[in-house]
Amino acid sequence: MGKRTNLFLLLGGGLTALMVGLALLGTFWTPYSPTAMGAGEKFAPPSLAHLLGTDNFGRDVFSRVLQGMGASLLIAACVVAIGCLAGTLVGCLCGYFGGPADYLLTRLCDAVTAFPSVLLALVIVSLAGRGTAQIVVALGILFIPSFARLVRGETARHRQANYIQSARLMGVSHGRILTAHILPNLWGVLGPGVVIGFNNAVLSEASMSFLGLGVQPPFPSLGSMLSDSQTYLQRAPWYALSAGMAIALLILGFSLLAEGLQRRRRA
Amino acid sequence: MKSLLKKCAALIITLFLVSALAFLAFSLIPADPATSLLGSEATPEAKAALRAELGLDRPLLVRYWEWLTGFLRGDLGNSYLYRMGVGEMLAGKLTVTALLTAESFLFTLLLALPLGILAGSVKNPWLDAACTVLDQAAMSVPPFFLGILACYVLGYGLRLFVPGAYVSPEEDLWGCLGYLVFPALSIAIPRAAMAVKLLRSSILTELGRDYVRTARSRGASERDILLRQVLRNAILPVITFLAVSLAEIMTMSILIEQVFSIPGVGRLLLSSISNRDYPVVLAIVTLLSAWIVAVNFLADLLTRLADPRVRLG
Amino acid sequence: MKKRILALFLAVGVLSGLLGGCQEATPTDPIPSDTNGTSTQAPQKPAEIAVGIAQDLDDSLDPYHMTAAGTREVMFNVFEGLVKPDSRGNLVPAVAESYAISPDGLTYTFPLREGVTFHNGKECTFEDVLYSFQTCAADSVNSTVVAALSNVADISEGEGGVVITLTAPDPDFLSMAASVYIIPKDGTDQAAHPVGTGPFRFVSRSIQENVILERFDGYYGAKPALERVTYRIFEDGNALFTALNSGALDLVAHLTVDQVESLTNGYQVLEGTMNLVQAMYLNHAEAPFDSELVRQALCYAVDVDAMLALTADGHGTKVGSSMYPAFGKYFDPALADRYPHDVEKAKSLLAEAGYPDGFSFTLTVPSNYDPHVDTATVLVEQLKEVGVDAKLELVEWNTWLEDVYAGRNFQATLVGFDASTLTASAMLARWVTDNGKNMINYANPDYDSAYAAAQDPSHTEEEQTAYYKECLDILSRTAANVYLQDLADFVAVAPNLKGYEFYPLYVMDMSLLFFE
Amino acid sequence: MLLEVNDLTVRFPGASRPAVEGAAFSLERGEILGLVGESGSGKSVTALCLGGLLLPGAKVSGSIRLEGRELLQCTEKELRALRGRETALVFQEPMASFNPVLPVGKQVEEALRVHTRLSSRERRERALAAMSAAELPEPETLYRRYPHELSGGQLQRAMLAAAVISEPKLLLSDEITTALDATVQVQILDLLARLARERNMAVLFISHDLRLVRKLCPRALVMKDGRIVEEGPVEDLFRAPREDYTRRLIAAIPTRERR
Repeated sequence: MGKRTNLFLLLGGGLTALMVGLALLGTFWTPYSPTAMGAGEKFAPPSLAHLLGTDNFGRDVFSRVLQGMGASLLIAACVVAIGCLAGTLVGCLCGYFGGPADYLLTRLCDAVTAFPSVLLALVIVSLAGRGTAQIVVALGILFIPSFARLVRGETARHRQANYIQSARLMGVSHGRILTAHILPNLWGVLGPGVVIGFNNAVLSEASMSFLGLGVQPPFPSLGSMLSDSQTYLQRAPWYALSAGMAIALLILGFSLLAEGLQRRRRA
Repeated sequence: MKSLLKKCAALIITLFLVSALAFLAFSLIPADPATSLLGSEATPEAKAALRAELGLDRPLLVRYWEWLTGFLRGDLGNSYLYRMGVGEMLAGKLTVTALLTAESFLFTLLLALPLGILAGSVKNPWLDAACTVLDQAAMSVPPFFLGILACYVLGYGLRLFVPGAYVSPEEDLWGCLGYLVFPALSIAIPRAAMAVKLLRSSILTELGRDYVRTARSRGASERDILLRQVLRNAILPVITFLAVSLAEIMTMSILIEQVFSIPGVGRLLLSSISNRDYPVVLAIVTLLSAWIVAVNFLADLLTRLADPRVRLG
Repeated sequence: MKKRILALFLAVGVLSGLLGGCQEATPTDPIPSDTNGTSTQAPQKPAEIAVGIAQDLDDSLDPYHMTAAGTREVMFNVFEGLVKPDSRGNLVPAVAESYAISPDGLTYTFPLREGVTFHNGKECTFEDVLYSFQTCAADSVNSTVVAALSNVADISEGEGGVVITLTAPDPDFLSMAASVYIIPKDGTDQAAHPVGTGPFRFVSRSIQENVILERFDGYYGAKPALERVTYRIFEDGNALFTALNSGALDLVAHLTVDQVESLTNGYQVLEGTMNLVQAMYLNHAEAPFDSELVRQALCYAVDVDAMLALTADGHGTKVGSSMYPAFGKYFDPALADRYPHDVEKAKSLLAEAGYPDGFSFTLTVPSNYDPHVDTATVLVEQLKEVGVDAKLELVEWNTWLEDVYAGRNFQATLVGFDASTLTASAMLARWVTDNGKNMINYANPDYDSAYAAAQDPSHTEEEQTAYYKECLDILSRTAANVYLQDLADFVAVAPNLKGYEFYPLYVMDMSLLFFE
Repeated sequence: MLLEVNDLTVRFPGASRPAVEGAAFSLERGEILGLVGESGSGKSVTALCLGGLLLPGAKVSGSIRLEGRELLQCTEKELRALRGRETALVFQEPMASFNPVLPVGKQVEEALRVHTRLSSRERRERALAAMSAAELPEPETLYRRYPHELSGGQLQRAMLAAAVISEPKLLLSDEITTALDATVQVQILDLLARLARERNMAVLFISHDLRLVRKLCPRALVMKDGRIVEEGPVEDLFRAPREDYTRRLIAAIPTRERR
C-alpha cells in the first residue's frame, strides 16, 4: 500500500509540477513571442527550433501552449476562488440558519446547476463583451452551487453537534460560532472539492474557449487553439495534438495528485 | 411518500426559477431580434414594426406571464426566425440529441460496468496502479479533443467513418446510429472512466465488509461473491452517478455536436442565442433543465428502488 | 457559431452594362473550357449533388425578406426577376423575353416570355408581375430597393408587355428590377414554401440540416443537368471542411487557402474573388482617426502583401479604395500601391500628427467570419511595429450590427463591404457626409460634390465614370480607411463535376453544373 | 477424532510476533470446546484458519486435520468445497455479517446454493426448516425481509440457521453473542447447544467471556498472545486456574456469578 501511495503522489506531483512550472515559465519567458507571426515557416513540423511545430500564421506552437496553459491555470484558479468563497458563504448561511431563505437559495443553486453553462457565459459575454474577466465571472457563478451544496450539508451537520449547541447556550454570537467553530471544520470537505473543482474549471474554460467565448485572440488559449487546429488536422496534426494533450496532461496531473492525496489520507 | 411530494415541489420551483432566469437574461442582452432578423439594410421603422409584431414592445412581466401560461398549456410559442412552432422545430432536433445521449449512455454503461468490475478485482498492486493511471488518463481527456482525435485517426486514418456524413434518423435510423457511434464514444469514454473509478473504489470498500467474509465462509467463489453479493452494494453510488451522467452527457453533446456537425438541440441552442431567437432558447433551456432536474429525481428514485434500506426508510 | 457569414453583403442586384470586368473560373486543376452545361451527364451517376454551405437559411425564404447573402446564394436558383444576371455580369432576359428603355430613360418595356410557369404549375401573367412589384415595394427589407421602387410612377400592361414608367431617370433601375423576383399572385406562403420561376424548385428544408432543391421540369430555358441539389448546412467551418475533405460533399464554396491546401481528397479547386472590399474601417469622429496623417501612417504601417502571404499564401487582390476588381470600369489597381509598406514613413507621420510614441485603440471585429478575424490578427501584429497598440475585440454579429454599424460606437473595425446592387453607387454612396450608412462619419466636401456630379443624369457615361474614379481617388488620398483586399474565394468541386462558374455576385448557379 | 490441530503458527508480514504460535488441540465429533482469551489473543485468527479461510499474506504452518484431511495442503478450490459444507463460521456482528441488499432467506440458503444442485424451491424449504429450527417466528415472512428489518437476536438466529443448513460437522462460533443483550445472549447459547446436540455437530465456541464458556462448554482452551496457555475441563479452570492470566480472566467476571 505504501508503495502505491507514493507512486500516485510521485506521478501526479511530478506531472503537476512540470505543467505548472511550464505554465509559470510561459508567463515570463517563451522561446518566441506567442503572437509573433512568421517566427517560422507556416505549418512547420516539430523540430529543435520549434519543439511543437508552428501554426497557420507561423507562430510557435510551443510558446503558445506555454502561455495558454498559464492562462488556463490562472482562469481556473480565479474561477475556483470565486466559486469556493461565494459558495462557502452561501452554504454556511443556508446550512446554519436554515428556514425559507435557505430553501429558496438551495432551489436557486439547483436552478443555476440546471442552467446551461454556455447560455450563462453567452449572456455575460453579450452584456460585458468577450474576454478573460467575463469568462471568469461566468464560470465563477456556475461553480458556486457545487461548493454551496457541499458546505451547506457540512454546516447543517455541525450545527447539530453538541459543542455548537453548548456554545449557543453560553450565548456565543452566531457570527463567532460560524467563524470560530464551523468554518475550521469545513476544510475537510473543501479540500477535495477544490481539487475537483480546479479540474472542472480547466475543462470548462477549455470548452468555452473552444466555442470562442473565452480568451480572445491573438492571445493563446488551449481551447481556442484546439478549435482553430481542427481545420489543419491533416496538414498539421501536431497543432491539435499539442493543444489537446496540454489540456489532458494538466487535468491528469491534478487528478493523479488528488488520487495520491486521497490514498495517503485513507492509508 | 411525503418526501417524494416535497421533492416534486422542489423540482417545480427549480424549473420555474430556471425559466425566469432565462427570461431575465434575455431582457439584459443588448441587440434585439429585430436587428438580427432584418439585417443591415433595414430601416428603423421596419425594425420597430417587427418589434411590435413580435410583441417585444410590451413589458417583460407581461411577456413572461404569457410565455409561462402558454408553456403550461404545451404551447412553446413561435420561433422569431423561422416563423414556425417551436415545438415542431424542436421535435426533430430532440430526437437526434436524445439518440446521441442514449447511445453515449449505453456505451458508458457497457464500458463502465465490466471495466469497473475488472478494476475492482485486480489483485496485483502494480497492475492495479497501472489500471488506475490509465483510468485517470481516460478521465482527463476532454470529450471534444477525443472527438477531434476520432475524426483524425478513425475518420481520416482508418476510414472507419466519414466525418460530416451525417444522416438524419428519419432517413435511415441505423445509418444515423452508426454515425453517432464515434461522437457517442467521445462522450462516453471519459464518463465511463469516472464511473470505473467510482465502481472500483466502491467494490474495494464493499469487499472489506463483513458480509463478504460470511459469504466466503459459506464456500462461495470469489467470482460469485463479486457478482452476486458485492456488486449489488457497490453499484448503489454508481447508479446515482450514472443517472447524473445522463444530464452531463446532454450538456456535453452541445460541444460534441459542434465537432461532428450533428444538427441537434445543442447547435440549435447556440445559433438561437446568437440570433436572439428567444422563444427557441427559452424552450430549449427549460426543457434541458427539466431533463437535468428530472434525471436527478430519477437518480434518487433508482437508489431507493435498489437499496432496500432507503426504500422503506 | 460561425453564423451568417456574409449577411452584410447584400448582393442583390446586377450591373446594368456598366460593369466592364467579368470573372472566369481560374482553375488550379484543368477543367474543360466547354461549359455550356446542358444535359450531358453520365448516365451511371445519379445527377444529385450535396453542397456544403456555412450558414442556415434562417432569415426568411420569402424573396423580399431574405437578408443573408447565404440565403440569396441558394434561392438564386429558385427565383428570377424580369431580367437576371449571368456569370459575366450582364443582365439577360428571364421572365421577360427582352427589354427596351425609352431614350429619356423613363419608360421600360418588358415583353413577357411565353410559357413561363411557376413551380406550382400556374402560368405567369402580368397580374403576377404587378403583384410582385407592389409587394416588393411595400415589404422588402432592402431599403435601397424600396427607395428605387418608390421612383416608379406606373406599371401597366401595354402592347409590348409590361410597361414601367419612372418619375425620374435612374441609371441603376434595371439592376434593381432584377432583384424584384417574380412570384405568383395568389401564391403560397413564400416564407415556408417559396415558389418562383427558376430552373430549380424548392422541395424542403430541415432546420440547420439541409435545404433540398429539385430540377423544375417546367422551366422555359435549358434544363439543368442536375436533378437534385441538397444543400447541407455546417455552421461550424471546421465541420464543413471535415465533411468536404472526407468526400461527403460534392461542392463547397468560400473556402480559405489554408483549407484548400489542407484538402487531400483530390477535388478540383477553383479560384475567384469574394467581391468585397475588406478594410480596417476607421471612425473619423474618434481621435486619433480624425487626423489624416494618422490614417495615412496606418496605411504605410500595414504590409498588405505580407498579410496576404500569411493569411492566404498570397492569394487575394489588393484594393486601394472602396471598389473591387469585378467593377473593371472603375477599379484602379494603381490605388493599391499608393501607400507602400514603409515603417519609417509611418513613424514620422505619426510623430508629425503628435503621436511620436504611437497610441492604442480597440479594433472591433465580428467573430462570425474567420478570414476577417485572421486578417485582424495579422494587422494587430503589424501595427505593433510602428508602436500602435490595437486591442482586438471580437463581438457577435448582432452586437456588431447594433453597436458598430447602426450605433457608430467604435474606433476601428475590420469587415468587408460589397455592393448591394452591382452599381458604383452601391459602393460609394455610403461615404457621402450625410448618408445614413456613413458608418465611419466620413466628411469630405470634395467627395460629396464629386459623388453628386457622378449621379447627375445630365452627364455622359464617360463623365460619370470619371467622377466615380475621382471619388475613389479622394478616398484613397485621404486614407479614409486602411484598405486591404478583395479576399480570394476558393471553390472545391468533386473531380467529375464540371461547369462551375463564378459570378460577380454572391450566388452559385446550379443550373450550369453537370457530371462528366 | 474430528479435528486435530498441531503446532499451528500464523504469522502476518510486518508483525513483530506471530498471531498464533504453536497452537495444538483436538476436537471430537459433537464436542463443544470453548476458546477464551482477551481480544487480540489470536482466537479469531485460529477460527478463520480452521474454517479454511486463509488470510491473504499470512504465513501459516503446522497442521490442521479435519477428518484426517490436511487443510493446509488443500488448494483454494478444495477449501472452498469444505467451507460451508464441512465447517461453518458465525461472527460477532450479525448486522454486518448480512449483505444489506439481499433478503435474509436468500442468505440463509447461501451454502445450499453453493454446494448443492437443489432447486430454488427445495432450497427455500430447507431454509424455512432451518429458520424454524433456529426458533425464528414466522419464517415465511422473515425469509423475504431485509437484514435491517430484523433485530440483532433474530439476525444471529438466522445466521445460525444459515450455518447449520448444510449440516456441517464443525461450527466455528466467533463471539456470536457479544453484540447482543444479556437476555438474548442466553437464548442464543441455548439454541447453539440444542443445534449442536441434535445434529451431533462439533462447536468451537470462541468468547472473551468465561461465564458463557462455562455455561456452554465442558472443556475449554485459554489463549494469550497467540499461545494456548491452559487447557482442561472448564470447571477445573475455574476451580484451580494454573495461569495468572486465567485468574485475571476469572477476576473480570462480576463477583456474584463467580462463586
